[in-house]
Formats: sequence, structure tokens, C-alpha cells
Amino acid sequence: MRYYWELWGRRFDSPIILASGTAGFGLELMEQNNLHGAAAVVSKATTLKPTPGNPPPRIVETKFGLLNSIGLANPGVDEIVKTILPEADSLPIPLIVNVAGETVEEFPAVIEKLERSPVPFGYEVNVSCPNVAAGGMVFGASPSTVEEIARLVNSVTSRPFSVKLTPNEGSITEAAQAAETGGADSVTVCNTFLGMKMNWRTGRAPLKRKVGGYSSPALLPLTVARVYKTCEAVDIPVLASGGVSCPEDVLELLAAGAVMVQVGTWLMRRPDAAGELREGVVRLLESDSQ
Amino acid sequence: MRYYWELWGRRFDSPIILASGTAGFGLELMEQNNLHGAAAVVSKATTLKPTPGNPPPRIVETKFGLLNSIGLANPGVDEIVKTILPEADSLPIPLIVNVAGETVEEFPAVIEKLERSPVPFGYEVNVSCPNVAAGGMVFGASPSTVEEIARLVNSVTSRPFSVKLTPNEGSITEAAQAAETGGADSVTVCNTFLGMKMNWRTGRAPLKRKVGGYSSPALLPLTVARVYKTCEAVDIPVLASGGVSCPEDVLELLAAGAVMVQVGTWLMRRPDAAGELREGVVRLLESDSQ
Amino acid sequence: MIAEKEEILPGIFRFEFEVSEGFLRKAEPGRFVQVEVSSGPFPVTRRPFTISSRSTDSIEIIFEVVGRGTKTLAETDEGQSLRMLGPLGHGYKLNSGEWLLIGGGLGAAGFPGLAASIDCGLMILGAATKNRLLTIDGIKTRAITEDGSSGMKGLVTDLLKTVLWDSFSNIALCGPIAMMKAVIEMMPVESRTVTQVSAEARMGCGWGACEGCSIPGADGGYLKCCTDGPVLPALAVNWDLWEGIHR
Amino acid sequence: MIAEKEEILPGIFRFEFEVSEGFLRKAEPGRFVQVEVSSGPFPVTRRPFTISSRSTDSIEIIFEVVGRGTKTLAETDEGQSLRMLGPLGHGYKLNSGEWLLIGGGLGAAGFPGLAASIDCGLMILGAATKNRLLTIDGIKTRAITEDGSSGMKGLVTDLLKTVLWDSFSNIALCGPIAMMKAVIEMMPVESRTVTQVSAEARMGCGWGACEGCSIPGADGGYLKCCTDGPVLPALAVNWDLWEGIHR
Ligand SMILES: Cc1cc2nc3c(=O)[nH]c(=O)nc-3n(C[C@H](O)[C@H](O)[C@H](O)COP(=O)(O)OP(=O)(O)OC[C@H]3O[C@@H](n4cnc5c(N)ncnc54)[C@H](O)[C@@H]3O)c2cc1C
Ligand SMILES: Cc1cc2nc3c(=O)[nH]c(=O)nc-3n(C[C@H](O)[C@H](O)[C@H](O)COP(=O)(O)OP(=O)(O)OC[C@H]3O[C@@H](n4cnc5c(N)ncnc54)[C@H](O)[C@@H]3O)c2cc1C
Ligand SMILES: Cc1cc2nc3c(=O)[nH]c(=O)nc-3n(C[C@H](O)[C@H](O)[C@H](O)COP(=O)(O)O)c2cc1C
Ligand SMILES: Cc1cc2nc3c(=O)[nH]c(=O)nc-3n(C[C@H](O)[C@H](O)[C@H](O)COP(=O)(O)O)c2cc1C
Ligand code: FES
Ligand code: FES
Repeated sequence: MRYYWELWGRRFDSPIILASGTAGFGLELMEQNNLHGAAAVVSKATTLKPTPGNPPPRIVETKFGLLNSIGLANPGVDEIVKTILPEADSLPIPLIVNVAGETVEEFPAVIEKLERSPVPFGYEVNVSCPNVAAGGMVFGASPSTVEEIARLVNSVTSRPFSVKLTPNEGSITEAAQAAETGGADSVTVCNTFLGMKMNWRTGRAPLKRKVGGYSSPALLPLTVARVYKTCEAVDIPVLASGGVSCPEDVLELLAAGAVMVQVGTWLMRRPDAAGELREGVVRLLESDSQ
Repeated sequence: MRYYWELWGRRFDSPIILASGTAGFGLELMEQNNLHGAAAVVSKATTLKPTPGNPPPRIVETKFGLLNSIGLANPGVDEIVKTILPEADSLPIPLIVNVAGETVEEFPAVIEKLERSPVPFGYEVNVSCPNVAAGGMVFGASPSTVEEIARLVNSVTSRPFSVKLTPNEGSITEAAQAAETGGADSVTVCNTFLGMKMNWRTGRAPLKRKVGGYSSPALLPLTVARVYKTCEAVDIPVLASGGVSCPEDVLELLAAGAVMVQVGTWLMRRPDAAGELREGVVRLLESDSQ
Repeated sequence: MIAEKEEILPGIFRFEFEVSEGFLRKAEPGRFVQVEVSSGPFPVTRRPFTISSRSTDSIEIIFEVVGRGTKTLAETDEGQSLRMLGPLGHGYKLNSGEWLLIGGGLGAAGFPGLAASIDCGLMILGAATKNRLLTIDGIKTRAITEDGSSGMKGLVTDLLKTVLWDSFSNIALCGPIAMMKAVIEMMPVESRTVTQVSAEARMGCGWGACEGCSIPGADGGYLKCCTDGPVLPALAVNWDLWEGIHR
Repeated sequence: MIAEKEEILPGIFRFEFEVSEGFLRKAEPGRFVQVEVSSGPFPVTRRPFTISSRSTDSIEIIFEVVGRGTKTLAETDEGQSLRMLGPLGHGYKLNSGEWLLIGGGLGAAGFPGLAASIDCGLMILGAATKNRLLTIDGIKTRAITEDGSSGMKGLVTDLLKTVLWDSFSNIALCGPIAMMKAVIEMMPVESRTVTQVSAEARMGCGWGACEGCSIPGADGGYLKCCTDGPVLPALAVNWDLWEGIHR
């Protein structure tokens, strides 16, 4: 028996997508021969201008999870279109480009530039980054802003796009409905949760911006709930993101209604995660159907 | 050296408060001799009418945490005033009564009845229960509703009260500011996160209401961030709630700005948690000050 | 401390815990303990087990590995110490007169201690197969297995067809809910009034605080398995609702 | 697989891992491995360690227990297998000419493999105390400890006051950031241009994807410790900023 999953009219033999910010543009993984098992890869965030990112440390571990404060570090869309996308053309799987902006207008501006490249399969519109002052999750908290961004993006591309939502502010279901109204082809549920670590001896937070994005296998039930509620609220497909560390997690998110499932933090630990997860999923489905 | 923590003008030799819903009215713990180390106990939710609570199962474990769907089960304020509060008068520590309502008006109605009892030290106004259809976290998501509830409560009692906020919808800092404006003496940050488990083989959620309140030691960094941001936003004291399972967690939340720290889920596992945590906190503070 | 550990059937373990005198005195038949199965924080809650029997300085529990918590517990070695709360809850009302004990699978785990405290006329044990069937020494027992690998072949209810209900003035019943419900339905009404069931529910605290362990009550509302039970009069439970919640 | 485990100093361990031929070939001096320290999911990320040396079928790492991950690793027994990624990153440019190796504390962990691949004139090692001072056989070494318990008493920079910088055409430098910065500041400018530093940063992936391991670059922006480094030209780093981020 063969299993298929579908996204934006295309069929894949795996439900696994590599999450933004944890797979680069897929090139390192291609070199390591670690892309098999992945249906697609979402790039790190692309912004209009080159962005150095936040001051280190950018990764801080807590007892049961990870705080990151990368801050959308990337060389800017021009450089990406010029040097990275041509290289990414040799990827064996589709590339979805993750896009961020400091203003509402920057989203279509970035995408217009990306449109010149034949490489992107689609876009993920990141209105939910917890690690930047301007834009980021502030956008995602406001349904009207989400709708406006989706509408602007929709007007400059015919490629499919997903809007990546925030769990930190506002209502994720209302934001999803706004994205749908604005013309998004799917939503990604969701970005990292706002988290923080404090050194009680010094009274200081290791992250320079104090708060960061928190991810952990222990957050899976939070994603399951948000995926389920979002699926009830919209008719466009939902991509799940958050907390996946084993094949059962993938199946749980699919059962909650997701069409595909992203893996991020776990991929940093296991660059071969996509293959492991896909195989595990298929094995479980086969054993279940017996 | 002796350490003190303060809440509502009263001094305590422990920063630990027992969280609502996990300590009953403190009577079982008193019988077990497990109240030492606790500064105060917050009662389970009290509602205007007797509330049977949600259908079982009400407790479902996930790999790294706990989902609950209790649904504010309680015998109603009249019965509580008549039989439970008189018993609770013998508690060796102050009792804070947690109050919930299906309508905005029910909050002051419940508190008016509680005012007839000399027992409550103060109240915790629960605008954040994830496990009920009416009221609950819907209230907490709307700053104007939070402000109105705080104002109504303030008008019927001179006892101090804290408003317990939700991390699931809206903006926790705006809700905190609304509570402050409405006259709250403090805010509790925060109630459980919306979570869900799915059985992928059956496609069914074990909880009858599908989603429940998720708690876990792994959520501590989420509470730390929300406490920190809330402390930046308001001048009233912040009580921390969520993720505490060891003395370091307590100190981290205090360092983030909390005046006192609640323990809930961990108390269910360790009925002597308050004593353990207080001792650990004092030991760490002593070793640090050397 | 785990003084003794034995795998009495495949995947079914008997643990003997050294306990204090004060603990022993309260370890009455039908009461339970809450065991912290892992030293790490996960799983978060403890796991409840009926006190199977007590000796002069120890108690025993008998448990089956069914999931993560019991698996971790089964991997704990003799000599190690585990945190254990209890004895908790209400046990059997140890009325005089002859008793009939009816147990399904691990439901019989609490019967050794109970049988030692009462006048046990007959014990009826059922299980899916021989490997799941507890044996309890020194008590007149009739067994039945679904596959016939030990005793008769069939369900507990099949065995019960020949029982002289009115010769027993007390009945103890413990097993899967569907089995207990079927047994109660086939009893004469008078027997129901003398039947005590040992109930199970997923527990949070185990000591009455969290309202997590609800069992639908016959009078509406819910009973707390941990403090109203776990042993309850059969007629105190709303069996239709209770069966319903277990899908 | 951990073929050998030895506590060479209190809290400092040497692990020998059996590895494949392909792995060995790429295990050049200065490259590192990412070790999955726990079988459970926490801590979530791997831990990076410099490849200390290689033999015909194995590599060694030398590490100090400083926190949870290294503690767990130290508790792993000989014969157990661990997931290990690598060799990762860029190692030393193995230029010809005489080398000066300067190591602070565990910074010297990578020197055995390096010394075997180059013409090492002198190795200078510093540590807080004797118990933190690595010994590396067969190489001319001068040591200094802060408490004087081994070698001279003082800091590495004290030892370096007498060094004839221009007799070395290559310098390898590894240790705490403040120490490396002080060493570079006391060097003649020409020596700086031939100095390679082995950098450290908290890592996410270790293989270039996450942008987590940033080190402030001399030309603005950030370098990735894991793929631009860990071995970097001393002049590629913005030392003021880098020291700043470590409070
Ligand atoms: C008062 C009481 C006394 C008990 N006495 C015994 C005993 O003597 N021997 C014995 O083997 N078992 C006994 N049980 C059941 C035992 O507590 C569960 O089997 C155990 O908690 C399962 O833990 P787990 O982590 O291995 O399973 P999980 O991985 O949590 O779950 C595995 C399966 O067991 C079910 N389950 C989980 N927890 C419970 C629970 N508390 N009650 C019922 N089903 C549950 C789940 O729905 C799931 O299907 C008792 C339960 C109660 C409430
Ligand atoms: C390329 C590279 C090579 C390394 N080689 C060696 C080696 O050969 N021998 C050795 O003993 N150590 C080496 N380290 C450092 C080693 O990785 C850390 O000591 C280890 O990751 C700490 O893990 P932990 O869980 O025990 O500490 P944690 O509990 O995570 O932290 C304990 C302390 O160590 C600091 N720390 C944590 N992670 C790092 C990190 N990645 N880099 C620097 N400081 C950190 C924290 O700020 C904290 O103060 C290397 C680091 C890098 C980046
Ligand atoms: C190091 C790191 C960098 C990330 N960068 C981005 C990013 O640039 N854009 C984005 O939309 N999400 C970013 N994320 C969020 C992830 O794509 C993912 O949604 C989140 O981590 C939850 O999934 P996980 O639990 O599988 O990690 C990043 C996450 C991490 C850990
Ligand atoms: C079983 C259970 C019941 C709860 N009931 C209530 C309640 O009635 N009212 C309330 O405000 N919070 C309730 N809570 C939330 C807790 O008081 C606490 O805020 C939350 O669990 C997070 O803290 P913790 O991680 O220490 O458990 C409940 C939590 C649990 C686990
Ligand atoms: S398990 Fe908590 S009340 Fe029964
Ligand atoms: S650790 Fe991920 S890019 Fe270097």
C-alpha cells in the first residue's frame, strides 16, 4: 500500500515539511543526503534588506526545551534571488520561501522580487516571528493586518502561499479566517511560543531581547489544539508546526486535521529527521491497517 | 537570615501559594499535615450555581504533561459558604477563594455571597478557564470585559483580589492593564494553555470537549516570559502560575518579577510540594548570599 | 523500598514494599496507593494501585504493564525506593456473613487482602487467557478464561449462571466496567444491594483535591473515585453513564 | 560506540569512539562532532566537542563536566553507542613552518591531533589549577596555573611575555574568550595575521542551518561558528563585541 499527502494540488509521498529557520535553504541537508523523506523545505526567513539578526547568544536551552532569538538573520532578498535560489534549483524537493517584513508593504515587495526566480514552489508568510521588534507577531495578532498582508501578497503572486500564525497574541482562529479571506492558500499553525529564561542569581535573562521563541517536544498538545480549532474555523488547508519529535506526533497532528506536518527543532538535533519520521509514519499506518 | 515575601500588605515566610483546582479548599492537605511551607491556598473555582463539571475522563496525560477538563466542578457558592468555609476557618494559612462566572454579573453575585463569610482572605477572579463554554477564557481575551468584571468585583468587596489571566487569546499585558484599571489588587499569570490529545488510530480525542487545559513543568519558560512582560505593563503585583516543579523554578519566576508563585500540577503529584519548595528556595537563597 | 519483585505472569508483576507500622494499620482491603513511577517529572502524575495484601511489615501490589507508567514501574529494581502515598481512599465494608468475590483480570489484585479479612465462600475469577489469570492460594476458586486455556471457557457471566446468589450476604466485584455492569445486570436485585465494587478512574491527585477522578453517581452528579471510593456500593454508580465514558 | 572512557582529571573525561574509515579521513584537526548526550529528548540539542585526536579506527574527545549535557555524557558507559554527527566545520589550515600552540583550560583539547599534523615548536598551556591542566605527551610544553599548583604561577599571558613571537610562522589559540583576547592584544601585529583561533558558541544544529552560533565578525555581521569556523583567523573576529556577549 502507498500513502499520499497533498498540498496545493501536488501529491507527496511524505507528510513531512522542514520548518523555516531550521533547515537553511535545504542546501546543507542536500549535501548531507538528508532530504529524502521530506516533501518540501521551508527556507529561513527572507526580508527586503539584509538582516544581521539578533546579538548572541541566540540559542539558549532550558530544562525541557529551546529558546531561540535568531531575529530573521538573512542576507536579504536580492542576494537570495541572486545566489541562493539558483543553487536551490538543484534541490530534489520543492522549496517554499518564508517571507517576513517590518511593514505591511514589505511582504509584497519581497515576494515581487522572489517572483523573478523560477525556484520557489510557494511562500510562507511569516506574520508571527517573536524575535523582532518591528512587525513579527504584532502583525499576526491583528486579523485586519493579517487580511491586508494576505491580500497584498495574493495580488503579486499566483504561487500558493501559507500564512504562518502566532499563538502568542490575539485569536489564532480569527487570524486564520482573516488569512483565508485575504486569499491565503493555507495557514501554518503555528510559530514558536513566547518564552524566557531568567538567571535568578544574576537577575538577568541570557537572551539580549529577554524573551525568545520557545520550542519543545512537550508543546505538541498545544499545537494539536490549535490545529484542531483552526481546522474547524477555516476551509483552507492547515500546515502544522510545533513539537514534533516522533512519528506518532505527526499522526496526531494529521488526525487533528493538518494536511502536512512541519518539523523544526527536532531537525536541528536529527538532520535525518524527515526520513526517520516518514518511515515511522508509514510503518505505523501499515501496522494499523492490518 | 530570614526571608519574607509580601502580598496584599501581609508578610509571609514562604513565596508559595497553592494553585486553584489542585488543592481543594486546603482541607485534605491540612488533614495530611501538608500545609506547612505554603503562604496561602487558592480554592477550587466557586460558581453561583452548583456545577457538576465536565464528563470524564477529566485528566489525560500526554508524554510530557497533563490535560485537564474539570469544568469548574463545585457545589456552588451557597453550599460553600454554608459548609466548606466554616471548616476552612481552621486552616492555618489564609484562603483565597477562586471565583468563576458564566456571565459578567455572576462574578459580583458570587462574591457578595462570599462576603458574608469571614473566612476569605481575598479572591482570585478566574476569567481564564479553558474548560467551559460560557465565560471562561472568552472573558479574559477581552480587555473591556476584564475591566468591567474587575470593576464590578471591586464594587462589592473591600477584600483584595487578583484577576487570573489567560495565555490563550488576546493580549495578556492588555488584559492585565484592564484588570489594573478596573481596580484589581493583583493579577495571576496565568491559567493553563489550551491543549489537546488525539488518538490517531481512532481519530478521537480522549477529552469529551476535545480541548482542555495543558500544564507541564516544560511550560515554565512560557510563564516566565508572560510574568516578565506583565510586570513591565502594570504596577500591581503579579502572582505567577504555571510550570513550577522545583525550587529553581520558583526563584526564576520571582526573578522575572512575580511577588509570589503558585504551584498546581506538581502539588497533585507531591502533596508536600509547598514545604519542599519553600525549603529549597530558602536553601538556595542562603547558599547564594554566602 | 521494593523488598521483593516478581513477574508472576508475563507482564504482570508483584511488588512487595516495606512500609511503616502506621501505614500497615491503615492498609485495609480495597484501599490503594499512589506510586511515583519515575524519578524524572514525566509522566507527571502518580499511578494508583490497589493494596493487594499486607504482611507484618510490608504490603504488596500486583500490576499489569499496560502503558508508560506501568512499564517504568516494572523496570524498577528490587532494593530501590519509590515515593508512595497512602493508604488512600475507602476500602471494603468488612461485613460479616459469607462473601462471594468476583474478579475480572487484574480486578482480582485486591482479593488476597480482602479474602484474609472476611469469610470468603467462593471466588470467581475470569480472564482473557491463562496468562492473565491471577491465582490466589487457599481460597475456593472457580476460574474461567475466554479462550479456555484455564478453567472453563467463556466469560465470568457464564460461570455466574450457576451461582446461588442468595447464599451470599456480601459480594465484592472488581474488573473492567463492561464486565462489572454485565454481572450486576444478571444479579437478583437483592444481591445488588450487598455488592461493593472497586472502581477505577484516571486520577490526578488521588487524595481528593482535583476532581479529576469522577465516576457518574446514581443520584446525578459525580463521585470521586479516590475519596468517595474506590470501593463503592454497586447501586451508588450510574452504570450506563459510566460505561459510556469508556467509549 | 564508546570504546574507552577515562576520567583523566577530576570531572574531565576522555572518550574514545569507534568510527568508520570515511569519518576518520575527515576528522581533521580543529573539526568537531555533535554528540547526542541523552537518549531521551532533553536536553533537546546535541553538544559540540572538538575532535581531540584520531587513531587508526577511532577518535577521541576530551571534555569537562560543566552542566547537564556533559554530566549526562559523563555518565554514559563504555560500550554504549551514542549518535554523533561529524566531523563538522572547518579545522586548522595546516600551514608549514613552526607552530606555537596556546591553550587555556579545555581549549587545549584539540591540540593532540593538531600537534601530530604540524611542526609544533612550543605549546603553552594555562589552567586555573593543576586539576584542570591537560597534559599532552611528546610535545615541548610550558605550563602555568593560576594557583601555581603546576608549572609557573600566573596567567597564560604572563608566560607569553618571554615568547619570541617572530620565531613562529603559525599560531593556534584556543581557550576562554577573555584569555584569547588578551593574548591577541599582546601579540605583535604580524603574529596576529598568522593566528588561528578555535571558537566556541552555543549551537543549535551544528551544521549551518539555524544561524544560532553567531560570532561577531570583524567586517560587521556575524560568522557561523559551526560552518565558517570553528577555526577562524584571529583577525576575522570582532573581539570587543565577542567578549561583550559573554557578559
Ligand atoms: C483505585 C485504582 C486501583 C488500581 N489498582 C490496580 C492494580 O491493583 N493493578 C493494576 O494493574 N492496575 C490497577 N489500576 C489501574 C492502573 O492504575 C493503571 O493501569 C495505570 O495507572 C496505567 O498507567 P500507565 O502509565 O501504564 O498507562 P497509560 O499509558 O497512562 O495508559 C494505558 C491505558 O490505561 C488506561 N489508564 C490509564 N490510567 C488509568 C487509570 N488510572 N485507571 C484506569 N485506566 C487507566 C488508559 O486509558 C490507557 O488505555 C488501578 C486504578 C485505580 C484508579
Ligand atoms: C566547536 C566547539 C567545540 C567544543 N569543544 C569542546 C571540547 O573539546 N571539550 C569541552 O569540554 N568542551 C567543548 N566545547 C564546549 C562544550 O560544548 C560545552 O561545554 C557543552 O556544550 C556544555 O553542555 P552542558 O549541557 O554540560 O552545559 P549547559 O548546562 O548547557 O551549560 C553550562 C555552561 O556552559 C555554557 N555553555 C553551554 N553550551 C555551550 C557551548 N556550546 N559553548 C560554550 N559554552 C557553552 C553555558 O553558558 C553555561 O554557562 C566546545 C564547544 C564548541 C562550540
Ligand atoms: C532556530 C529557529 C529558527 C526559526 N526561524 C524561523 C523563521 O525564520 N521563520 C519562521 O517562520 N519560523 C521560524 N522558526 C519557527 C519554526 O519554523 C517552527 O515553526 C517552530 O520552531 C515550531 O516547530 P518545532 O517545534 O518543530 O520547532 C524558527 C525556529 C527555530 C527553533
Ligand atoms: C486539575 C486542575 C484543575 C484546575 N482548576 C482550576 C480552577 O478551578 N480555577 C483556576 O483558576 N485554575 C484552575 N487550574 C489552573 C491552575 O490553578 C494553574 O493555574 C495551572 O495548572 C498552571 O499551574 P501549574 O503548572 O502549577 O499546574 C486547574 C489546573 C489543574 C491541573
Ligand atoms: S484524583 Fe484528584 S480528586 Fe480524585
Ligand atoms: S549551530 Fe546552527 S548554524 Fe551553526
